[in-house]
Amino acid sequence: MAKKKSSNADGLLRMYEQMVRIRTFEDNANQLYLSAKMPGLTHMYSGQEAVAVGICEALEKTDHITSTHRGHGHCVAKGAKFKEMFCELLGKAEGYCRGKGGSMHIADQENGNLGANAIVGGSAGIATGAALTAKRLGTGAVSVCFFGDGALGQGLLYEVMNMAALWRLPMIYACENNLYGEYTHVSEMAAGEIGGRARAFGIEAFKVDGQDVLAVNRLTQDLVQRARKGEGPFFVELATYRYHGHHVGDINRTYYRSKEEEADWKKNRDPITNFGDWLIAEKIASAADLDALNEGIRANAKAAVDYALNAPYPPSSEVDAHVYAA
Amino acid sequence: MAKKKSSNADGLLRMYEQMVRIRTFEDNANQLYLSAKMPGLTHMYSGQEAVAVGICEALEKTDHITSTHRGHGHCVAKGAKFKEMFCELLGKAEGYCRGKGGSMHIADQENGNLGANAIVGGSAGIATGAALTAKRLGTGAVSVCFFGDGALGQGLLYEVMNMAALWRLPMIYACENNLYGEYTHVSEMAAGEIGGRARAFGIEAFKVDGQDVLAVNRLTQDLVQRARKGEGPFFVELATYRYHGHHVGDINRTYYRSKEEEADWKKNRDPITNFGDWLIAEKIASAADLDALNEGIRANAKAAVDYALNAPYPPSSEVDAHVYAA
Amino acid sequence: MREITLSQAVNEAIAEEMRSDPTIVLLGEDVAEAGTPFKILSGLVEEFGPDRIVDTPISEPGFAGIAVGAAMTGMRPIVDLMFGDFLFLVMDQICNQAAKTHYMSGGKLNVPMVLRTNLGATRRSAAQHSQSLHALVAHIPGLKVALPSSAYEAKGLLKTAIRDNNPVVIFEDKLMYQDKAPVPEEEYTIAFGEANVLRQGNDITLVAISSMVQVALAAADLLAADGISAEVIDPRTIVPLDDKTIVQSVKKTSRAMVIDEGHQSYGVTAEIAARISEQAFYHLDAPVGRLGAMDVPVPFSPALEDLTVPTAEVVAQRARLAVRGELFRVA
Amino acid sequence: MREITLSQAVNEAIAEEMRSDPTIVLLGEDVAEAGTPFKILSGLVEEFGPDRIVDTPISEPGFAGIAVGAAMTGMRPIVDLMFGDFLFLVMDQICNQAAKTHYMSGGKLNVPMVLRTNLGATRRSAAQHSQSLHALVAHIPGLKVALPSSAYEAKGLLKTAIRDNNPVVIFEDKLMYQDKAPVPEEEYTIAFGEANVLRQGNDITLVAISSMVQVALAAADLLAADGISAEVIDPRTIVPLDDKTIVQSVKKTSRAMVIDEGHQSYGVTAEIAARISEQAFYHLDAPVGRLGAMDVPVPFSPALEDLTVPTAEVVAQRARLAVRGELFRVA
Ligand SMILES: Cc1ncc(C[n+]2csc(CCOP(=O)(O)OP(=O)(O)O)c2C)c(N)n1
Ligand SMILES: Cc1ncc(C[n+]2csc(CCOP(=O)(O)OP(=O)(O)O)c2C)c(N)n1
Ligand SMILES: [Mg+2]
Ligand SMILES: [Mg+2]
Repeated sequence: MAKKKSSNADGLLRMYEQMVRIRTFEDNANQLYLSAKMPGLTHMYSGQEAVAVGICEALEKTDHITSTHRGHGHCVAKGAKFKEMFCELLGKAEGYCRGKGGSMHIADQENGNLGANAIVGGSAGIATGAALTAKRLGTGAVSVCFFGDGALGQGLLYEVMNMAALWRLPMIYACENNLYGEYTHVSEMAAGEIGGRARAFGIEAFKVDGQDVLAVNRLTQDLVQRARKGEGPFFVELATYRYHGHHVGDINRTYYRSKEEEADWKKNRDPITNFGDWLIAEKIASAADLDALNEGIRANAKAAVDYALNAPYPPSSEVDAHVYAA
Repeated sequence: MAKKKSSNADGLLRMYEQMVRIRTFEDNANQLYLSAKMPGLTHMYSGQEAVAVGICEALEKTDHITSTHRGHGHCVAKGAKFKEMFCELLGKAEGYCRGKGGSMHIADQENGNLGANAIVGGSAGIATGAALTAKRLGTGAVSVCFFGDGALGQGLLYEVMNMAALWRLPMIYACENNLYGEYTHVSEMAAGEIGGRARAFGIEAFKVDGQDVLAVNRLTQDLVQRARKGEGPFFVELATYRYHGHHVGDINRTYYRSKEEEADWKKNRDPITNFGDWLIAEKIASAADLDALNEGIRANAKAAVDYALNAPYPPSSEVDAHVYAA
Repeated sequence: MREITLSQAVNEAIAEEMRSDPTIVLLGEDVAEAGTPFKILSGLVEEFGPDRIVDTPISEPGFAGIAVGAAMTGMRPIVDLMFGDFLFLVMDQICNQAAKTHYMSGGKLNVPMVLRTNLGATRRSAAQHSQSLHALVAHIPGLKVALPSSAYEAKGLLKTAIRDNNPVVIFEDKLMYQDKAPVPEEEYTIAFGEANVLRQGNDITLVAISSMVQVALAAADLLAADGISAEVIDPRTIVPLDDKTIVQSVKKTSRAMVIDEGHQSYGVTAEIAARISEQAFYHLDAPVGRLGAMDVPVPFSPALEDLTVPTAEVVAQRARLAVRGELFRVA
Repeated sequence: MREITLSQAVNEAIAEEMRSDPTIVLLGEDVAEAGTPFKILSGLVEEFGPDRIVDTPISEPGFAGIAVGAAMTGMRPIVDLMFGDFLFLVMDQICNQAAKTHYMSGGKLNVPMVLRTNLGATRRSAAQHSQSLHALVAHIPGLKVALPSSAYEAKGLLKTAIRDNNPVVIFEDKLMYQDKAPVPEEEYTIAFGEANVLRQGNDITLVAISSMVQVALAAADLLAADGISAEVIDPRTIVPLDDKTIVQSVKKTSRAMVIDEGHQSYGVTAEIAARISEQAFYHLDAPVGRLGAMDVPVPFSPALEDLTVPTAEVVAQRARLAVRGELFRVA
């Protein structure tokens, strides 16, 4: 059964810490990319931290998640370490996937992260399959599928929600509605009301402020508990926002969203600032505590980046290893 | 604009006639199969006649439909002739598709039937594309996608309903809920409430008695008119029943549906009997009129079958014709 | 030895494996009470219950994806895909997800799943229910591809597939479901990547896949009547492909022909012919012949459909030309 | 002659055709204001409006299917599939529906649509954004498959594709979008099924597809330095395939090698090599060489990814062995 690990001060601070870890990770990843030290393309999770953290802090290590192309946040939130993550982003042998997956496929199966996915919506089946395993083998685990508003366009999602509902799987569909899929507003891509798409299958659907880590966490704790009792599946729409462009190269964004809108979210709805202020107001932590915590995380990240930059690539002999499992 | 062609006595009789034509066609097809004169496998539409006829009688020849593996009824209802249909079922050169399509791919593009489809749900995109054409080229045509309750399992349907809703296409999704997909009851295959699956996309959804040709026709006339005005898309669930097995070889059905259930539908809810009784009660036709009409159709069908049985197969040179259009 | 049908062989393989491994679950349309439209799985739900023999909605992409996730987390799902033609619906889940997961995770995640489906025309089922699409999945690294040519092969290969730690696609010939063959009562498996030499010969090597093994054997009989001795080889799996056995045979016979029911162009015959040409070039007395299905959608009309697939007569006729040194298809 | 990028060439082809044919409509993700993530279509929505340059939701199967239906009823849709890897999502609509409709209807229904997509690795985009999947669609009768190797080719082939009355899949090399080439201002098209001999030579024929044409030309330069004269042929379309031009060349050079960026096994190199071996067997002095991408999912790590695709050096090295009569890959 899920411990309500985030209802005490330790848990609250841990949520703050995890959000800062994600933000810090992304700031470093962004720098690596901008300084041409990181190959390929990547998608920043900054702004959406309360979603990944609020949900993952309600999960056990043995619960499963699947993630998306915008997957660093989920990975950190589910327990991954900076060093192996940066190594992966740089294609190094010590990365979580030995450098073979990269940003869009980072996985951390030890902590129950079945992987980012470069096919939008592509992991909806995988997450639901993990829930099937949990139910059939009676492990008590719950499975969370993270996906964006854009993934609502993929028919696969409706197919698996139907089966999850028919079979009462311990499944939570977490739709991170950050208002855009690439350069298009959700209103141009999704007709109707989002929650209705789950309710159509008899699935209980919720909507929550995805910038409020406490609200996200409380709801998720409740749903996880209910899912473990066989009352799932559930669907949650999380209203959130991505601060950066769709990917790191998406610089000129004014043709699809205004600078004012961006500024408003960053200034008034930042999940970390707001939660930090609350922690201070509630006297759970002092401003100095939080500063120290931020400082420590920045140092950790820097150390991990430095390590990763100097770490070796996989040997060329690995190119045809892991095509087939023994 | 749609003429309300079925609101007068001629129109009513024509609906009766078209239903009898379908039933008679299927009785003959079934016999051909049982006597091993028909190759392959086929799915009988008997019992569902009011759906195809009620809808197609509200359409113009220039409106498009897409059909299913259980497609003979839609084909007849949209205006096809017996001779070319039987020739197609027997793989003869004079068939609508020169014998190349057969029962599961019969099409009649002259009358706007874009074809049966052997992929469940596979024509949802095609029908929606026809509606896109109508809207872009301003033809005023409406497009109807016929599909079974089983096709609700296919994600493609949700993808195209979303686009039809976003783009306000002149589209009617006609879900023939005959309670079974193959040997499984709809309740084991579809969670939630069927109409909700369209409403989730902001599509107006209706439910109608699919055994009542007048009710089906009235609703469709209304929706066709509204669709032509740009108020579409729409979704209609038609409650109906197939009298035969899933395909002609499905004889022992008691493990998935009871003999009583079958008998009840045939005895109390037959669309032809009930509509015939109503025509007589309303003095629109006499019993003798209807008998004569039935007799004539039977004779027509027999003549077409005889013709088709003796008609030539396509020459072997046609085997690699029509792979590519000129 | 007792004889059972290919359908029974498949049923036995699944039942035996399910008895010894509780992580096996079977997913598909009408697999439970109905036992599939082909009645291949009859009896399984009675023994293993609806939690392990799971009827799904008509959602091929969905349940294929669910199988991938179940496989990644400790189960061994078997997916029943009613017709091989529906492969097109599950390609993303099988080729982008299942096939690549082990590699993309640097070897950390496994996807031990089996996709059971079928191939074969001449059932008058027309273009969307008659395709032989094994070449498509054979092109995608990370998938293994098995093609049993008899009841014996079907049982042995399926058991191996179920125990394999990778996604395996197995194609049964739907026209052979009722064909009987001797199958031992005792447990056995058939290793992947080991071709089966069904008939020894010296004049030409006939490499035949799945449904075409019987055609090749019949052609070998016809050729024998002409005094031509054909060696017949069934690769059993095309990924991995035992080209060693094939090439060895061709070095002996100096001639080869590859027969397959998939479309000829960009299909399986091309790869096997190319490997033979590469590895036995200096031993070949004639170009390697290829005979696949015609490059046309499968027509419904019986008058046309039968023209599209290789027959023993055509195989024999082409083989005769090759053996007699009369060039074919040479401009 | 003016030089423009491949991306501009594609843009021009579409704009020109749309100007003269009002039934052309373009569907895809972020094709309108954004002009695609590659910025290929910038400006089109301004000229043709959002009714003809249509932004879709992220629903590849859905909008591919809509295109099929629109094509059947009088439009000429162009579908923009952002990455070739997403082909797996649209296989049913393209291969079961679009490819077969004309045939299944006995020639009565046409599906004049274009699926524009791309191929090519070494962009560090990892396994699900780097595949070259043209072999898959080439195997399905009813589809045509074009692969431009320069800006010039891209414009001419795309215009032909748009005017064709069949479903055409066209693969652009995503690494070449910014590469410039001379492209005339005047209208022109490039016929399907006519290979392009880019360089004349006598010692070996290099048949190269798409991205590999540049590799083959670079290899030919390396070989020239060794006194080996290579003929380089770009088939332009693999369906229809102009095997006549290829075979003629091989009859002259007596040696051939086929180079492609798709996976080697069960891929395009096999078909072309097999056709050469069949039709020029008695002219060949060495086995037809094949060089495709490695049979591995495309790895992210730059240290590994570059190893998976053919390079000019490897092509030249293998070609040298063939010309010098030193067998390769022969057991
Ligand atoms: C099947 C598929 N189609 C298109 C893409 C290209 N693509 C990558 S991310 C993206 C937008 C996704 O939007 P959303 O799901 O809202 O996630 P977000 O980027 O907002 O986190 C698109 C279209 C893809 N990766 N996969
Ligand atoms: C994609 C796909 N999956 C499975 C099948 C096999 N199949 C043919 S008909 C059918 C049942 C369809 O049920 P429904 O849509 O309710 O139509 P009905 O047969 O009741 O008219 C199935 C599963 C198929 N033809 N296509
Ligand atoms: Mg989004
Ligand atoms: Mg039904």
